[in-house]
Amino acid sequence: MLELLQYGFMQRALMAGIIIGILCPLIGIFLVLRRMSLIGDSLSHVALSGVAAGIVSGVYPLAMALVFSVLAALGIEQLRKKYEEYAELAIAIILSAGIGIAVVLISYAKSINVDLFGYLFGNILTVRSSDMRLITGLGILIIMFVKLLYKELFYIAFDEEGARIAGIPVKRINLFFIVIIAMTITLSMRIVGVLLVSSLMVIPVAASLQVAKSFKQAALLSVVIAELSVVSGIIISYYMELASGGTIVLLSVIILLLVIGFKGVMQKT
Amino acid sequence: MLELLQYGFMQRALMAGIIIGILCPLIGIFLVLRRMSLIGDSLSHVALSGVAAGIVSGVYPLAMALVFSVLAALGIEQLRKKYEEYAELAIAIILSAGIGIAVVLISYAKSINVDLFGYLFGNILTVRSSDMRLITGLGILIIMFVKLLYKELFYIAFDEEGARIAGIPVKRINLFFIVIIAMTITLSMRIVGVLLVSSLMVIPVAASLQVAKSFKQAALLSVVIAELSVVSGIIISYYMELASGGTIVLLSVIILLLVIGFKGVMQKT
Amino acid sequence: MKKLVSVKDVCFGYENELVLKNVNLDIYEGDYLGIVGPNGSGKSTLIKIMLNILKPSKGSIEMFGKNIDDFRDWGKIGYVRQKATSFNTGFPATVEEIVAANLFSRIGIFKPITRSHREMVYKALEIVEMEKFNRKLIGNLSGGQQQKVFIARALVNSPEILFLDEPTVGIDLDSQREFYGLMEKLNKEMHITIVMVSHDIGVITEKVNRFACMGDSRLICHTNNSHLEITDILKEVYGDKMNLLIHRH
Amino acid sequence: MKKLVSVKDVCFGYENELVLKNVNLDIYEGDYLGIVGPNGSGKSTLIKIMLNILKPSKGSIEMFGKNIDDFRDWGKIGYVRQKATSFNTGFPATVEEIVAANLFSRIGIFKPITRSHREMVYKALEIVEMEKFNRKLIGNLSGGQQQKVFIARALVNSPEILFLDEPTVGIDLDSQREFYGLMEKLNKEMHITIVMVSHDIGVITEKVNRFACMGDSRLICHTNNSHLEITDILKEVYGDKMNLLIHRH
Amino acid sequence: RNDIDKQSQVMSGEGNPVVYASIYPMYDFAKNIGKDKIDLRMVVPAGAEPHDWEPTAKVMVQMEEADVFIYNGVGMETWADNIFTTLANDKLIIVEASRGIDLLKFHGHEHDKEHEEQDEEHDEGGHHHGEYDPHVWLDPIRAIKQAENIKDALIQADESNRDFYEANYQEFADKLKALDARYKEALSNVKRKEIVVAHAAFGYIADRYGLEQIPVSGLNPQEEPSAAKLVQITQLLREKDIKYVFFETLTSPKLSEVLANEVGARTAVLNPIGGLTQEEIDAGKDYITVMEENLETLKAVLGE
Ligand SMILES: Nc1ncnc2c1ncn2[C@@H]1O[C@H](COP(=O)(O)OP(=O)(O)OP(=O)(O)O)[C@@H](O)[C@H]1O
Ligand SMILES: Nc1ncnc2c1ncn2[C@@H]1O[C@H](COP(=O)(O)OP(=O)(O)OP(=O)(O)O)[C@@H](O)[C@H]1O
Ligand SMILES: [Mg+2]
Ligand SMILES: [Mg+2]
Ligand SMILES: [Zn+2]
Repeated sequence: MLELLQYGFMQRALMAGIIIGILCPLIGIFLVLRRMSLIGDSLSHVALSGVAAGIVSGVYPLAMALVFSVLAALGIEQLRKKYEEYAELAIAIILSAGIGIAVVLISYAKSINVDLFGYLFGNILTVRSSDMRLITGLGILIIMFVKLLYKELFYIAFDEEGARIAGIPVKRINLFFIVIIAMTITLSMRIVGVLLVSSLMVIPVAASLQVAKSFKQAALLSVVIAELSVVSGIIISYYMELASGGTIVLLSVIILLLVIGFKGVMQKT
Repeated sequence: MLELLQYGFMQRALMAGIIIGILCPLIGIFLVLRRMSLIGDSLSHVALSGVAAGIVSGVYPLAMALVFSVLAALGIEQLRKKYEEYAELAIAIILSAGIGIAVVLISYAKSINVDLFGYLFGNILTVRSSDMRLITGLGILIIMFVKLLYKELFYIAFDEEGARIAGIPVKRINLFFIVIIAMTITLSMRIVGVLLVSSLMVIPVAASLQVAKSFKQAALLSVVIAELSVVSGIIISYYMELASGGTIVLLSVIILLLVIGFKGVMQKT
Repeated sequence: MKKLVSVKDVCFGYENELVLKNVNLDIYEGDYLGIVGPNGSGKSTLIKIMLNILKPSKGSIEMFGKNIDDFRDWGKIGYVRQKATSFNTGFPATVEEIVAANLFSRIGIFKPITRSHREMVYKALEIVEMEKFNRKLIGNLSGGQQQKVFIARALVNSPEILFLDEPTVGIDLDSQREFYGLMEKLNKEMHITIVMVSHDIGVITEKVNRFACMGDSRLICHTNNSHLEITDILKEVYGDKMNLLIHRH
Repeated sequence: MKKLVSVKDVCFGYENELVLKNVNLDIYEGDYLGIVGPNGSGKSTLIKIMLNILKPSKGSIEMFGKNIDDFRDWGKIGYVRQKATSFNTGFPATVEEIVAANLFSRIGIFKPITRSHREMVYKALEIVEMEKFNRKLIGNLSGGQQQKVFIARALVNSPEILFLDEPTVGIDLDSQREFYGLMEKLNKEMHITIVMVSHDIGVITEKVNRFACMGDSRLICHTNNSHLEITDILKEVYGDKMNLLIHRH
Repeated sequence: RNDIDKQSQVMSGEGNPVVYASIYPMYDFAKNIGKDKIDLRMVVPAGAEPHDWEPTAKVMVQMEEADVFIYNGVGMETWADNIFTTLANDKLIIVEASRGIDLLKFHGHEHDKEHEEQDEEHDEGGHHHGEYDPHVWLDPIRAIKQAENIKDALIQADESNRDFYEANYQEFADKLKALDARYKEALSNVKRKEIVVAHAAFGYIADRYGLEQIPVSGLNPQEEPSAAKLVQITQLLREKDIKYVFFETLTSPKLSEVLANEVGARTAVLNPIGGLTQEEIDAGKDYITVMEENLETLKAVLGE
C-alpha cells in the first residue's frame, strides 16, 4: 500500500478515483432512476463527433466536444419529452446520431489523422496535477448541486408531473442538471476514461438498488460501493499488472453479482 | 442509379442494406418496447471482449465473440428479472462489463496483435458473396421467427406476466429470442457494421412510434423508414462521397426529426 | 362439484413478516367467490400465489387437480390484476391487438390470428361496451376505459375460471352495473367460476354465493352466503364503525 | 366568496374529436365540488387542464385570480391524479421520502428537510393511517396502501384547494369512510376547497355541496346540492337503469 | 526519494539505461543502436489498438525509473502526451524520433509538393495537427535520421558508452543506406508506379522512390471509405490494369479483398511495420527483413 503511494501518478490516480467514486454514483442514481443509464456512453460518442468537427473546422477539439455534448444532452432532454415512457430511447437515438456524424465527418474530411478515440479515452493513471484541479472542481460543483437540489431532483426523478404541480421549476432544474451532467461526463472521461465514468455511474447504483431501503440509503450505498471498487481496483490492478480502469469496473461488477447472489440466498432462507 | 449498380460491391451493399433494413427494425421494435434499445451497442462491446478472449486463449475469435455475445444476452435476460422496472439497466451493466473484460484481457495478454476493432466493424461496402449468403440466411431466419411468434412476442412485450398466465411459454420464447438477437447482431455487425445494425434497430422504430396507430402499423412503418434510409443513404453517400454507414444513420435521424416536426405541426393546427 | 383450485396450508411473506399464514381455501366449479379485507391484508398476494406468480414459502396450490407447477391449461384461466391499467402508456397497441393477444391458448403457438378470432375479440369488447374503441391506442383511453379493455381481455378466452382483483376500479356506475350483471350471467348461465377481490362489500355480499374475508394474515372467514353471518364477520374484521357503509342494491 | 378557479369557455381535444366543448366552471372558496360522469366523459381531462398539465385549444383558466400560466403559488394546490399508483414500482423511495418531497413549496428551493417538516409528513400519514409504514418502500405496499400514501402526499402541504381524481380507488371501506370524514372536516372546519372526481355517486351526492356532471363533451349540469334534482340529472346522463345503483349512506 | 533511487538501480540491472520505445519500429531502431548495453522495452504491446491500450500501473512505475522514452511522434501515439505530463521522472530523456525530419502532408491520394515545402517551418514547432503523415519510419533515409535522434538520446543518457552507440548507429545507418540503394535500384525501372494500399501508410516510400500511393482508407485505418472512393479506385484499377491490391497484417483484409474481387486482381501483404505479430518476431523478423520482404513484393507486383 505504501509502496504504491510513493509515486505521484498513483497518488493522483487514487485521489481522482476517490473523487470520481463520489461524483459518478451521486449523479448516476438520478440518471438510472430516470432511465438514462447509458447517457455516459451516448455522450462519449457525441463527444467523438465533436472532436471530429473541431478538427475539420479548425476549432480546439475539446471545446467542440464539450459544445457537442451539451447540445446532445439538450437534444436528449427534448427527445425524452417525445418518448415519455421510453427515456432510454432518446439516449439510443443520440448515441447513433453521434457516431453517425463522427463517421460522416471523418469520411468528409478525408485526412483526419488524429486518433479520435485518444481524445476520449483518458486513463486514471495519467491524471495530471492540472486535471486534479479540474476534477476536484467538478466534484465540488456536483456535490454542491446534488446537496442543494437533492429534494427537487428526487421528486423529479420519482414523478415529474407531480413535481411540476408541487411548484418545482422542473424545466429549469432539468436543463441545468443535464448540462452539468454533459460537462462532467465530457471533462472527466477525458481524464479518467469514458469506461470508468459511465460504469461508475451505473453499476454501483444497480448494486445499491438491490438492497437499499430508502432513496437516501441507495445514494449513500452506491457511493460506498463505488469507492470500494475504485480503491481496491487500483491496488489489485497494480499488483496483478492489469489495466486499472478495467479492473475497477470488473470489481464493481463482481460486487454487484455478490449483492445479487447474497440477496437471493437471504430470500431463500 | 444505373451507374452505381455496375459495381459488384454496390450491388451487394444495396442487397445487404435492404435485408438489414427489414431485419433490424423487425427485431428492433420488440427490443425498443422492452426497453432494450441499446442491446446492439452493448453486445458489440461484449463481442470485443470475446475477440480478445479468443486471441488470448487461441480459439477462433469470431466463434468466441459469438459465444460471449450469447452468454451476455443470457446475462441481460437474467439481470432484467432483477431490475424488472429498469430493463435498460441490465443493458448498461453488461456493456460496462464487456468493455471492462476486454480492457483487462488486453492488458493481461500484453501481446494481442490483431486489430480487435477490425473484427467488429463491418462496412456495408465490403460485403462479400459469402457474407450475402449469411445475411440472407439470417434475414430469412428472423423474418420467419417474427412471423411465427408475432402474437407471442407482442404479448410478452406488452405484458410479460399476463403472457405467462395466458399460457405462453414466456421463458422459452425469451431465451430463444435473446439468443437469436445476439447471433444476429454479432454476425451482421461484422458484415455491415455495428453502427448500422444498432441504429437501424432503434431509429426507424422511434420514428414509427411517433405516428403509428397500432402495433402492426408500427412494425411495418419502421421497416419502410429503414428501407428509405438505406436506399437513399447508399445513393446519397455515393454522390456526396461520404461514408455509407454514417449517411444511412444520419438520414434515418433526419426522417425521425421530420416525423416529430410534422407531428408537432399537425397537432398545432 | 369439481374442485378447481385448492390452496393448501399456504404461508407467504415478502421479506420477513408473514402476509399469509397457513391459508386454506378450496374453490369449486360454479363458485362465485368474493374476497374482501382491508388494504394490505394479502388479497392480491393470495391471488398471485394461486396463479403461480408468487411461490408460497410453505404449502401448495392445486389447479384443476394438478400441482400449479405442472398446470399447463392456462386457457381456462382469466385474470385481471390489480392496477391492470398501470402499464406503459406509450405502447403502440390498439385495444383490439391487446385483447386478441390473450387468445393465445385458443390459437396455439406459431399460428396467426384469423377472422373468427377477431370476432371473438369484438364480442368481448361488446360486453364491456368498448367495441367502438377497438382501433384506438390503449394509451389514449381514459382510465376507466382502459380497465374495461382489461376486463374484455380476460373474458375473450371464455375461461372456466376468472380471477378478478378489484376489476371495477375506475369504472363508472352504469358500466359497473352491467359488469356485475354480466358476472352473474357468466356464473349462473355459463357456470363460469369467479373469484373476485373487491372493496365494494355492498355489492359483493349481494352477488356472490361464497365469501372469504381476509385480515390479520389469515383467511378469517370463509362461508357460503348468509347475510347475517357476513355482517357479523365484517364487523369483526373492519371494526364496529363498519356497519354504516354496508349497503345492498 | 372568493373565486379560486375559473374555467372559461374551454375547448380541448386530444386528436381530432373534442373532449371538452366550451366548458365553463367556477370554483369558489369553501366549495366541495363533486365531478361525476361516465368513463371517457372528460373528467380527468378537465382536471388536467385546470392544473396546466394540458393546454386548452380555446378558452382560459384562472387560478386564484391569475392566468394559470402566470400562477406560481403551487403550494396552495394538492393533487392526486387518477392512476397515481401507476408509478415505477422499482423506485427505491420510502413512504416518508415521497410524502416529504411534496413539501417543496413550504421548504423552498435549495433548503433541506428539517425535523419540523418530518413531523408534518408524519401527521399526513396518520390521517390516512399509514404512519406505521413510513419507512417502507413505496413499491412494496399493497395497491390500496399506495393510494393512501398519495392522498397523504396531497395533504401534507395543507393546501387551500385539493384536486382529487378518483382518490378512493382501491381503498378499503373503513379507510374510505375515514377519508370522506376527513374531507368533510377539511372542508367544513378548515375551509379547504375540494374538487373530487368519483364514480361513487352515492357518497358524492351525500357529501358534496356542489356538483358537476359531465357527459357528451360538456358539463351537463352544475348545481348546488339538491338531491331530487341530481337524481333526475343523473338519469339523463347515465340512462334510466341508473337509479338502482344510487344509494345513500 | 533515496529508497526509490536504490530501487531503480536494482531494477535496471547492471546499470544499463532503461529505455522505453513506443511502437515496434522505434523499438527495433533502439535495439540496433543500444544492443545489449540498454535495457529496452516496448510500451504498446505488439499491435494493440492504442485506444484500448491502457498502461498498467507497473509499467508506469517502471517508467518513473526509466532513462529514455522514444516515440515516433507526428500524432502516432496520442496516449504519449498524457504519460509525459503524468510522470514525475525528471531525468527521463524524451525523444520524438521524427523531430527535424521534413514531413509530408497528407492530401487524400494526390500529392501537392508546394504545400509540403511551405509547411516545413511549422514542423519545428513540434506540434502536429494530424494532417502530417506519421509513417516516417517506412522511408529508409528518414529512418536514418530517426535512428540518429535515438542515438543522440542514448548518448545523452549514457555518456560512457558513446562510442559503442556511435559505432552501432553507423552500422545500422549503413544497413539502411544499403536498403535504400536496393529499393532505388529495384524500383527505378519497374513497369508500374501505382500501389493500392489499405491505408495511407506508404506515403514516404512513394515519395522517396517515385511511386504513387493509392490508399483505400486515409491515414487512419479506422476510417470508412466512401462508395465513391471505392468506385474511383475500381475505375483506376481497371484503367491502369493494376493487378494487385495490398493489405496489412494487423487490420482486416476485407476491404482489399472486395476491391481485388471487383476487378479480378489479387491481394498481397505490404507491411507498414507499425507493429509485428508475436509470430513474426519469433520467426526472427525485424524492420530490415520486413522492409526487404516488402521490396520483394513490390518488385514482383510492380515489375509484372
Ligand atoms: N392521451 C390521450 N390521447 C388521445 N385520447 C385520449 C387521451 N387521453 C384520454 N383520451 C380520450 O379522451 C376522452 C376523455 O378522457 P378522460 O381521461 O378525461 O376521461 P374520464 O372522464 O376521466 O374517464 P374515466 O372515468 O374513465 O377516468 C376519452 O374518450 C379518452 O378516450
Ligand atoms: N413487493 C412487495 N414487497 C414487500 N412487501 C409487499 C410487497 N407487496 C405487498 N407487500 C405487503 O404485503 C401485504 C399484503 O399485500 P397485498 O397486495 O396482498 O394486499 P391487498 O390485500 O391486496 O391490499 P389492497 O386492498 O390494498 O390491494 C401488505 O402489507 C404489503 O405492504
Ligand atoms: Mg390488492
Ligand atoms: Mg379519469
Ligand atoms: Zn498507419
